[in-house]
Amino acid sequence: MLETAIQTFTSPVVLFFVLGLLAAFVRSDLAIPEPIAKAMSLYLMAAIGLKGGVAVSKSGIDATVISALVAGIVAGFLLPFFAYAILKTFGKLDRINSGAVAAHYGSISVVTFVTATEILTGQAREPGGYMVAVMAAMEAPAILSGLILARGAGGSGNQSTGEMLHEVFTNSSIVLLLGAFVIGMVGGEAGFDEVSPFFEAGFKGVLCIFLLDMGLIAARRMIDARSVTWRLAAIAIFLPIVNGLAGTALGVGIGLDAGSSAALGVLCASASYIAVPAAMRLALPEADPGIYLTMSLSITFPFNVLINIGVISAFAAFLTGITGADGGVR
Amino acid sequence: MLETAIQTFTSPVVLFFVLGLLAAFVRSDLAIPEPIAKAMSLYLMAAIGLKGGVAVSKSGIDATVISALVAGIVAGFLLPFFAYAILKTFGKLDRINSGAVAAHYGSISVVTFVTATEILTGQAREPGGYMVAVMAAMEAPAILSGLILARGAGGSGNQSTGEMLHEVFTNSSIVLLLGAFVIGMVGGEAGFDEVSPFFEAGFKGVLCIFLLDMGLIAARRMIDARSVTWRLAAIAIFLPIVNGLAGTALGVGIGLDAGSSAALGVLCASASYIAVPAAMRLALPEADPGIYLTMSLSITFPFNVLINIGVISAFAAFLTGITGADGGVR
Amino acid sequence: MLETAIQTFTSPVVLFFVLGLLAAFVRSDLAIPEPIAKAMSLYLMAAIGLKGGVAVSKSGIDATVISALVAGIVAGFLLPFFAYAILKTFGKLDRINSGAVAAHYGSISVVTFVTATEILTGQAREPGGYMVAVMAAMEAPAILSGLILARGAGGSGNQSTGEMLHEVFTNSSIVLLLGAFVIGMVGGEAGFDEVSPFFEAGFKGVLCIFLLDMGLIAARRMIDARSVTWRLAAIAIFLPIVNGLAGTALGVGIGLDAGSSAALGVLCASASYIAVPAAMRLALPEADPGIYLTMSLSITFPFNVLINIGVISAFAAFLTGITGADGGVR
Amino acid sequence: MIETVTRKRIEILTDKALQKRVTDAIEKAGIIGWTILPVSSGKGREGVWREESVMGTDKVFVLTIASEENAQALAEALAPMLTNFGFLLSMWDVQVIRGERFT
Amino acid sequence: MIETVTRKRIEILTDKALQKRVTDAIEKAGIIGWTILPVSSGKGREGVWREESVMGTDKVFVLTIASEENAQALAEALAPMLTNFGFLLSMWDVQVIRGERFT
Amino acid sequence: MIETVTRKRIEILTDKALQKRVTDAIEKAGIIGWTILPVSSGKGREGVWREESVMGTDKVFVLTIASEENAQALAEALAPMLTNFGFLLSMWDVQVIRGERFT
Ligand SMILES: Nc1ncnc2c1ncn2[C@@H]1O[C@H](COP(=O)(O)O)[C@@H](O)[C@H]1O
Ligand SMILES: Nc1ncnc2c1ncn2[C@@H]1O[C@H](COP(=O)(O)O)[C@@H](O)[C@H]1O
Ligand SMILES: Nc1ncnc2c1ncn2[C@@H]1O[C@H](COP(=O)(O)O)[C@@H](O)[C@H]1O
Ligand code: NA
Ligand code: NA
Ligand code: NA
Repeated sequence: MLETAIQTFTSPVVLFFVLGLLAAFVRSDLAIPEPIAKAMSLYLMAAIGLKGGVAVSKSGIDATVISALVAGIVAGFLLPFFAYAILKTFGKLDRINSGAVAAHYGSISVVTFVTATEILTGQAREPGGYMVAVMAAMEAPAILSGLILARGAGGSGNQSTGEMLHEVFTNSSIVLLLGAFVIGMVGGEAGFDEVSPFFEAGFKGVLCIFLLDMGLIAARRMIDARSVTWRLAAIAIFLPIVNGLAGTALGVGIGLDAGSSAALGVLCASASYIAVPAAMRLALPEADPGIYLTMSLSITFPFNVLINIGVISAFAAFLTGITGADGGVR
Repeated sequence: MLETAIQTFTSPVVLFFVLGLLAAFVRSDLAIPEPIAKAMSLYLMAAIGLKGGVAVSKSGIDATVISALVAGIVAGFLLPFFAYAILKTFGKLDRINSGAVAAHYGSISVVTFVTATEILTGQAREPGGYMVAVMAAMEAPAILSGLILARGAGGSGNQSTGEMLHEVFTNSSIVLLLGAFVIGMVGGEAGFDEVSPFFEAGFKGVLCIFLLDMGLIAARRMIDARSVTWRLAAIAIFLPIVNGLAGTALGVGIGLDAGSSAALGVLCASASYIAVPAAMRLALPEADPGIYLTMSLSITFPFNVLINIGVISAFAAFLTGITGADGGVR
Repeated sequence: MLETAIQTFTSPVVLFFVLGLLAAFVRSDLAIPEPIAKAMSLYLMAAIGLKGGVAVSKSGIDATVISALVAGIVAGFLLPFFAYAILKTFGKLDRINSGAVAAHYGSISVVTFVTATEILTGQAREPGGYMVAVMAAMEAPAILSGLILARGAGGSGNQSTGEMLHEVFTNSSIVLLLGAFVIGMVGGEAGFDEVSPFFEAGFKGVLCIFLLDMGLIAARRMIDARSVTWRLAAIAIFLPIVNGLAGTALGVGIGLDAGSSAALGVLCASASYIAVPAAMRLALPEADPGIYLTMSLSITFPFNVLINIGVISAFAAFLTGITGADGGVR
Repeated sequence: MIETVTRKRIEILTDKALQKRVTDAIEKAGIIGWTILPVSSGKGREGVWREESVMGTDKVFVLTIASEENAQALAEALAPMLTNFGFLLSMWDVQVIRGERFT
Repeated sequence: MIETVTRKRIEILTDKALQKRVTDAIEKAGIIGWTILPVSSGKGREGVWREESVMGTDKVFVLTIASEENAQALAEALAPMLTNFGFLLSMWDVQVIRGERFT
Repeated sequence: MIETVTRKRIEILTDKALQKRVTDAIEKAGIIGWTILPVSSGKGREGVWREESVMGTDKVFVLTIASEENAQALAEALAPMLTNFGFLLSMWDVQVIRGERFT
């Protein structure tokens, strides 16, 4: 654990995130221009999609991939129900806000996943390339369950279900992630080689600057936060722990290797702050972004990056050690 | 041909363009931030200029280069007259709009040229580095003939000829392309080595994202199009075919190799959507961008990228095979 | 000297700067989008900080480093007093503007430093990595002395000293430069390797485009300049010469090698146009940016890049040749 | 002297995500045109917001010039959204040239 | 209480490419200052446009504050362009402090 | 018909670096909200400026809607800065819905 922590806290990616947090806390005027932040998030989606697609084009789609996909989709769909129950009772949130927050926790954070991949790879536990497909598949289901929860079965929303489904599946991050995945599959290794100096060599550096920005934004949001009570803050720590451990166990249970199990755990633990907030602004404009963004971005995201990924990784190693899925070689 | 088509449609560059088209057609909100799109176009200009300059610094300027330059300039100047005649008669456009559209078809599209270079290189028919100089030389002449056509000999325009020439030659893309070309020539291989990780290694990746954006913009413009009749749409397909074949034949005729002849063909086939629209907004503000941009960007550009480059390449191979310019080795 | 000049004027970095100047003088509409320019300046800060930190993590902090740091801080604090005296007497500026301009000349220009590093490295006189720390340490002291000079001992300013110090030390460029420096030290070579394709390989190319932009801005500012008299223009040439030679001699005096002495000279010679103007807008809003930005960016910066760096480098070589600090090997 | 007529200018601050709902309402009110301006940050009863396009918290300014009558219709149509969605709406009289363009 | 005077505020939507023609007209009308604001998209009789700086279809908002008299002169000067180039112009009275700055 | 009330709209052009001083003044004048719009360039008595965020010469538009009384207080508070710092301030009456939001 200590070793993991040291590894985490000497990684430039994590250090830039911490720099962002600190800069905002000392009230520096450091800021990444808006269009650059947006472009970096698109770049990260495209790069991760391509990489996953190339990996799957090499490995093919086998039973493991299918079961990982199914596990991810089911988890994505069900996790919001668990989150919703806690948010409404312990968290004392109303129905609409509970549903909106629940959708965020059921869905995933691409950047958390990417950071985890970096850290896991550094520990010689690189997740399978197909986990990118699992990630993409987990973006949307939680939005659906969140909306069901927020609006009730009746669906008194001001948007038809058709419109809503359209919004969810044409959301820019989902389209780009899946599109790049398909391009990676079609182009394969040969196609990827041509563009890899841009999409692969530059990846970690862009991730550094993006996390610098996320650190700035997360901390500023924390400073301005009004609507987040201590109960909600506690939930924003509790959910990633429980979901992370459950997801990891699920991964090991369906026979994934340690790295991929940890990645599934991280996906369950992470809360969306790109795709889902955008969808919520449209589908549930009455919900308060001050709640769901502060919880997912300012609390859960730093907690995952700084602590929880390490915990999940250790747990995956522990579980696969027990079950022997890792071949006992550790 | 089939092989060429497969090669085209597994190239990430082309696939990202198709992704952009599809995303816009399913009405996704995917969008590249404006300043990024602009920056990518500047980057592509600078990179292509540098590369061409370095190539010419190595090869020197010989009779082939001179004749290619002259051929390009003459073609650029004359093609608009042909286009204008068709646009006014078959296309039923008024004089001002015919002149404006004709200017676009006489000038060139840097991105089409670059995409063609990628595809031709993939087919072991890389065009000579001096073709970049030819491209730069072809940007402006068509603007002049387009304006002559639009305003008539009298020149009832609201801008003096001096002002207009100034606009044309200080247009940002021309300045950057030529400037980078000169820098490449002055700095030579040694100077270029220092900056090549940025300008060369990143090139294809940036091109992918730029084409993603062009796909989005082209398709959105197509969806909103009002002013483009079926006659104009037909012209937007017809001109690149005829100009492309004519340009290729011209290239072979003046003794260029297959790759360079194909490149000249592509330059003639392509229609500007960066430099010329900007010049037209100033020089012919009465002309309708809804016509010239939709034709050049939404119809001719995709047609060239997806189909016509392959056709032109095959035609160049065929012609040089006949004339023996390719040494018969195919 | 001639050789140096040729080397300078065939470097793509310098040539892009010249292209920017020329493009603005012929009144081209070439422009780098604002958010891109800002992002490039942040990138350069982060990259240079990282690089310096890694260098220091390898070399450690010894007596040379400490004395260079002290020399830099003292110079940064004292240079404005010299500049102020000339600006008030010969330059005929009022107190507030004299103080504001003096602060710029005491502080440093990151981009001038970086360009000098490129040129010096090309001459096999690479400055020590710790010079980045010296540079960071020299950003702020001059702001303090400039404010003291502008406001007098009484401090009739509309901002408390506490607020002002806060502004200075949380200034985005200082935070990013120092933050990246620390990350470089903590992460060391291993951490840097992961991100070096982004921060190192891309560096020179980004510097080219950034200097293109600086050329454009410097020349446009020059064209619009109203408030800069010939006296001020003369000072904007005189100060970098004197400060540059003095700084170089100081470097040699405290025992630095030729490259590092030249770098110290360049730091003294350079005038800030990123951190200090931002601080002045806040602390001395009555001062005229038309004066201090035109002097530092439009006159001193081009003078340093095109001429003075070469002069300083030759002077450092000459001095170390005399004192034998360079081991006599030249 | 050039002839001017009086029209109503309406400006609405809204979430970028909801921009289409506002412009749809404009078109439904019989108004031909609108223009979108970017905004960077703000503060209201619910605290500070900043343009963060990654998270979709960006807002836009929608500006439209209309006849008195259509402007009233638009205000009526938007009123319910104002209360729930944190919009900002203000309107005033302006003079325009070629008033026939502004229905 | 601070003294305010009434001036005319004029806002013109124009193509970025034609911005200089508008600001030249402002200066020719004897008005000292102007300010440019970015715009992102819009819809008019000729359909939708979006800011696309690569193709040069971007527009800008030019805003100027002037005396009644100079404002009229400006409106007259711009009127012919309005008809051909798809400009948008509106103006109204505003109060300003230190009115001597606004000629 | 929907009920509207009259409020004062104030717009201030200021340096981005000084934005916080303006918004602090707004809040001190008892006004709840404000909105920031970007600006790209301009010309005044001191010549042309352009948005150059690297050098910090960028400006912003601050817009606030307030009661007549608070608007006057704000104008008084900003007047001294106007003279020194090259601000631009104009204000006029607008109609708003749900006027209780605008103190
Ligand atoms: N009085 C006001 N003047 C200008 N803008 C305002 C005002 N009140 C609110 N806003 C803007 O409207 C947004 C939403 O307001 P609210 O719903 O009160 O939080 C704020 O974040 C501001 O950008
Ligand atoms: N009534 C209106 N209100 C606001 N903006 C308008 C209006 N009419 C036109 N515009 C703007 O002016 C541009 C040109 O209008 P048009 O010439 O009618 O196509 C449009 O694209 C809009 O951005
Ligand atoms: N009459 C005006 N109309 C619109 N904007 C103005 C006017 N006068 C000044 N400005 C803006 O205010 C800034 C500062 O003005 P000044 O202090 O006169 O240089 C200018 O650069 C313009 O952006
Ligand atoms: Na999750
Ligand atoms: Na052509
Ligand atoms: Na200095």
